[in-house]
Amino acid sequence: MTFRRVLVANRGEIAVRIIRACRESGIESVAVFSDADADAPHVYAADRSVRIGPASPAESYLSISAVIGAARSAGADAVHPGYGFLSENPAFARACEAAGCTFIGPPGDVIERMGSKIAARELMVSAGVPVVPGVTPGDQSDTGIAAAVVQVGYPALVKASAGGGGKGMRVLRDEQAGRELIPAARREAVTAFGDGTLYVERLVDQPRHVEIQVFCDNHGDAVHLFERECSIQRRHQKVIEESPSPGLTPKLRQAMGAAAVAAAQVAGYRNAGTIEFLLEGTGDAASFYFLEMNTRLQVEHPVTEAVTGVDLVQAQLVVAAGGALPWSQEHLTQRGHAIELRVYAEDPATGFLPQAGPLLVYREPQGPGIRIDSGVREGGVIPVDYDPLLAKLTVTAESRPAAINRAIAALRAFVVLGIRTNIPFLGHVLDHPDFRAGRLHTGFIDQHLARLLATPDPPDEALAAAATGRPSVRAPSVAGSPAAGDPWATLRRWGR
Amino acid sequence: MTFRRVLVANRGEIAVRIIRACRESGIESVAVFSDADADAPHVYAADRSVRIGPASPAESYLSISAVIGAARSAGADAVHPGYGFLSENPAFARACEAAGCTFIGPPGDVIERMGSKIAARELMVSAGVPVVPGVTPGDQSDTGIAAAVVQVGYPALVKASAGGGGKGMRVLRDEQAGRELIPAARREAVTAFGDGTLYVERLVDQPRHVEIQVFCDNHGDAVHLFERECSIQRRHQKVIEESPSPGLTPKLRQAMGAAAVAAAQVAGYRNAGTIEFLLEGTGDAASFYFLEMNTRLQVEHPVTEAVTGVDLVQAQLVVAAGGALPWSQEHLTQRGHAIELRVYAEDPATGFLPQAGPLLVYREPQGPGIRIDSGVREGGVIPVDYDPLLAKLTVTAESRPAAINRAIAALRAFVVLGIRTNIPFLGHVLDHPDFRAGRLHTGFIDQHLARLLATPDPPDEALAAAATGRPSVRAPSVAGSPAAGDPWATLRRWGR
Amino acid sequence: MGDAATLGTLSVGQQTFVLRRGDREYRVDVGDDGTVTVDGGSTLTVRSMGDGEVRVRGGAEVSAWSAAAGDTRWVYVGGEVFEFEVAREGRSRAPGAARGSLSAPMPASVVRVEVAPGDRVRKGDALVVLEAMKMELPVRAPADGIVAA
Amino acid sequence: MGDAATLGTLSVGQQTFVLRRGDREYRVDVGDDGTVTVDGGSTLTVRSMGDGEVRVRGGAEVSAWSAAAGDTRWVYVGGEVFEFEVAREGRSRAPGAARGSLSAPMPASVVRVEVAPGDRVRKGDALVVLEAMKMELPVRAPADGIVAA
Repeated sequence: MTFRRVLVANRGEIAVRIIRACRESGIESVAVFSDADADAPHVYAADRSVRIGPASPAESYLSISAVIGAARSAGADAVHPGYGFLSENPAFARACEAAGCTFIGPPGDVIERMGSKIAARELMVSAGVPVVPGVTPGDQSDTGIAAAVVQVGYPALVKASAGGGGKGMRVLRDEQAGRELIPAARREAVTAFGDGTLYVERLVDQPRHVEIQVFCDNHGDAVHLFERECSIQRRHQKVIEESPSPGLTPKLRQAMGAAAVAAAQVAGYRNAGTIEFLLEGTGDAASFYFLEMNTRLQVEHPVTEAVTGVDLVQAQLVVAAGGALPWSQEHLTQRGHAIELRVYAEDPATGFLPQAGPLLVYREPQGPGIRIDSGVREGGVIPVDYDPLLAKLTVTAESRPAAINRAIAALRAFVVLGIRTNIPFLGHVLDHPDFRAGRLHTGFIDQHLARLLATPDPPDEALAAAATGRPSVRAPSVAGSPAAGDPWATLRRWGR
Repeated sequence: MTFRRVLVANRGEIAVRIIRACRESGIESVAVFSDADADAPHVYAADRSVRIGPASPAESYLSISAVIGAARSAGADAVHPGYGFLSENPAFARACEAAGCTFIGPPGDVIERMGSKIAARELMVSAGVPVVPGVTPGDQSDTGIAAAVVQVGYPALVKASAGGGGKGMRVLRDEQAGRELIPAARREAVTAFGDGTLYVERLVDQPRHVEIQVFCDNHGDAVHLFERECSIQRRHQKVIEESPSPGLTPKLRQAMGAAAVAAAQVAGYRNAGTIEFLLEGTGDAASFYFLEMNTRLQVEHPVTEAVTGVDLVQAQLVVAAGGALPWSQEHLTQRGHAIELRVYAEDPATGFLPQAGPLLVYREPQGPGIRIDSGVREGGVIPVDYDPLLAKLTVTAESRPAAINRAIAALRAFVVLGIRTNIPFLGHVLDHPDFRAGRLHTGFIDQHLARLLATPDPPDEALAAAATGRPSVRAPSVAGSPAAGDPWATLRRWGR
Repeated sequence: MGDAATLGTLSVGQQTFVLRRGDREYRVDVGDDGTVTVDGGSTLTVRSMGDGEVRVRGGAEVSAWSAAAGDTRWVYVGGEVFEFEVAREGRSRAPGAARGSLSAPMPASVVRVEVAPGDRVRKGDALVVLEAMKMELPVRAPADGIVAA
Repeated sequence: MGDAATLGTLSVGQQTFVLRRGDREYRVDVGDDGTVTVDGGSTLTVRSMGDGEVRVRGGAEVSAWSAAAGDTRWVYVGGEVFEFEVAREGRSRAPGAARGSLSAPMPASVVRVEVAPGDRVRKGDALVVLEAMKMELPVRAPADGIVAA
């Protein structure tokens, strides 16, 4: 069985990615769009498209009723949530099924269970998967939290039980800090997740973030597709991911892969998912601890596709339709080295502040070993309403040094003007001696920030180009064919 | 040891490809260009560039003295010839070495030996590599050739001993045909290669063209990198190549790989080369015959890079500089399926006549599993002087059916206007039931030509776009920055 | 791609093109509201995206790309390329006061302005003379009309 | 990208720009022959490729990309992005008769032509009024000069 028509409940590069997979699988695709995205690339890429509301995410991409309404009106028999937005919302998964659409992902109760740090941790402990020493204090008062901190030992991490993405997370290095930071963490948890329950765990200093891709079908089979090293983060969000991890021994890789499959199986998992681990120490003696499970396709899935040669999104479509996993564990291989760079509209110099504005010039690199996933085009405008991810640049080469050199060359051919991006910053990270040496940890960017932000003085060539280049302002088209009526002057958009 | 500065003695996509490999290997690149190519992409891609003459190939890219002069003046310590032009010219290889530049390829005498069909065949017979029954008549008169044809049996092939690329090749199906075709073949051989010696062999009917990539270093090591199926040809030139071959059993693959390595070793081969075979029959019982050796990088090398995960051009740089082969045979793997499509400026409807003209619109596809090697840009003009290859589209996927679907989707996103190309034609080939079924042979295009050329009537959408689209004539830029002097009006090109 | 420069607006009516491909001719009527009909068939709506891409909505909405070179119109849609010759164009069916606009075929310098606002012009009159690529190129009125202020 | 439309030619002299980045200012002199000097240093030669790319030859020849948004000039070269503010521009150093050209900031319709060939104009005078995006945009003379025929 295969789907006939899949609604893609997302926008940007991941929507384009999923639409392509549908097309190559012979499945019709339906895009949804807010008013800010009426002419966005994902809308043009799809076979058809449905407006779901105004720019505000709450009224469009986060609105379960709007998305379900679109799926019904378009006659979709399945919904792919992408990542972010409604992808880890159990109510949405259930609403899809209630509307007669297959939700391409795990069952709602699995999303719910793994979405709670407390429940997920308990489940992992039951399956023998190592976890970071930690506790959810029964006494959630400031005093109760402070006592738990003393119990796990300093430095400790206090974070929202319901959350992710770094929101509501505080590092406590001494008792003094707790007085201010515990209430702050609780406030942020309430604001972000509507649940102020806090969780306390030992802080693993200079950890690596290494995650394992897993995939389970409806017939009891489960595999892992090796690791992704995701230690290069800013504001607790990944910006560079790679596979293999430069810090994993074969023995550790095997142990983590087995733990991830066990974790997925005890969770009753279905479809593509990721088990995130913290890694402490080096060599075979390194320890890994379950961090959390992402119950959806990851942003950084191209890294896994590059080294394993599989198409995770096409496999999601097969497995969600009831098909068997297309691979067995013993036939999966990890070959070469892949690095993904997330290109954001953000200003590294001001705390990576997201940027909005026009893409006056937007030229993507291309060539051997270069893959671009993007959802923008030159002349487009990056709206303020959404995540400022412009594109993912994934390079693949025979070795890690070759991949780094390829990535640097590709970044130098990635020209974006009109809006600040992290492209030069990413180049500085790749070229840092510690990055080249594989000395990675989640504090890498903070540790090396001054050097990574350093920008050379402009060469004379830059000034010459600045003084002589032409304006690139893209205006609405008002020119018709020569000596012909010009419909464009009056028709720039029709109602949808 | 590694090179410091490599001169790339070529143009177009292959020059860009080699320049990228140099950059990623930390080697400076020097482009050469004729007057027709002063602003070509390969010139901009290189670290520096040298003009070598007027548009005429004989006075530029085929001029040994011009290229060697450029290598000297640029201080290059190595020369990469690419394919075509001087790449299989033994005198050029020797001239490079005489000028103190390493020729990135095999020694001149190996090129010479393998360039002669007669000498190459004798060498193969001595190494036990199977060859097509055939003979170079000692009596090269019309009567002598006709007698040899009778000896090998009809249908027979008469071709230039010195040549390649289908020039001077004639199929004789009966005695009558010989009277006209033998002198014609000789005349064409003289014109094309300056040598009228003819070779007669049995024609393998409906053969497949399957070739094996080999690689040898200076330390006695040699490997093969599996096969490429190149049966889809027009005018005896390949247009679609893939790996694995849909017609090869594992046993046959192993036998052909071993024969190719034996052939390369008996030839004293160095660097990247290709052994072309004709394949007759199916299954383990199929026979393969040595056809010829290409003593250079092939156009279709990306197919091998895709399935093996290696970088052949970077390996060429390493091995030419005296380094060891970066791979051992047992670690090389063939994974997934890759298809290369050669996008030519040519008109399939008029015998694939090469086309020249402006690229009014030129938009390349991109996305997962899509690689483009190109040497043109929108607004550029395809000159009449050179091979009309615009780009190579290489797709990689988990399986052959998935690769075909991906290739069709990519072709539909490859927009070229202003000059006729074979893009729609390639799509028709991929979608043909016999192609999907893997029923390939070198006469595939001729056999199915009528169906492959069929073009649908234009849909109303096409007529609407034709009537309302805007002119895309690209004029020399005459606009400056607002309210500023405009240097562009007066300076479009400076002397070089 | 070089955008054509719109040099002014003229009052023109609906445009009719006759496009030829092989031995077939197609009549394409283009309204000033972006609607198009082919051989009097059902109505399509078109929008140019400014870089050669044209969004066409008949049944579903699809992307096409088009480019002009002399009288040839190149179109790419659905994986196929079509070349049309413009057999006739610019005939005003409705001589009323619908507004169109007139554009220069390429970026160019204005050498002379031949008309003033309010002038009545006839189809074929030179309106503006441009210079580009060392040639003077008159831009002529595609239809009778009045030069807008 | 939308090319700006060159609407006419003016007699202007060599241009001097003062570009600011952080607390540093750079003086850039642009000759009408495509030569550029920065802070009176050695001469570079520049060519625009028409799509944002600029080829700059100082020592080796390199590609840069530039774009303007208001007074901001964005430049990409060698993997780094630079933003400059135009502190001063268009000062004519040589008041002679070198020809430059004047361009509209975006494709637009001409609403009014304010000058005629032969008119003497002063820097800042409106030459042409354009309409784009429902706004009237005067195009002003960047320097004193005479409107060419």
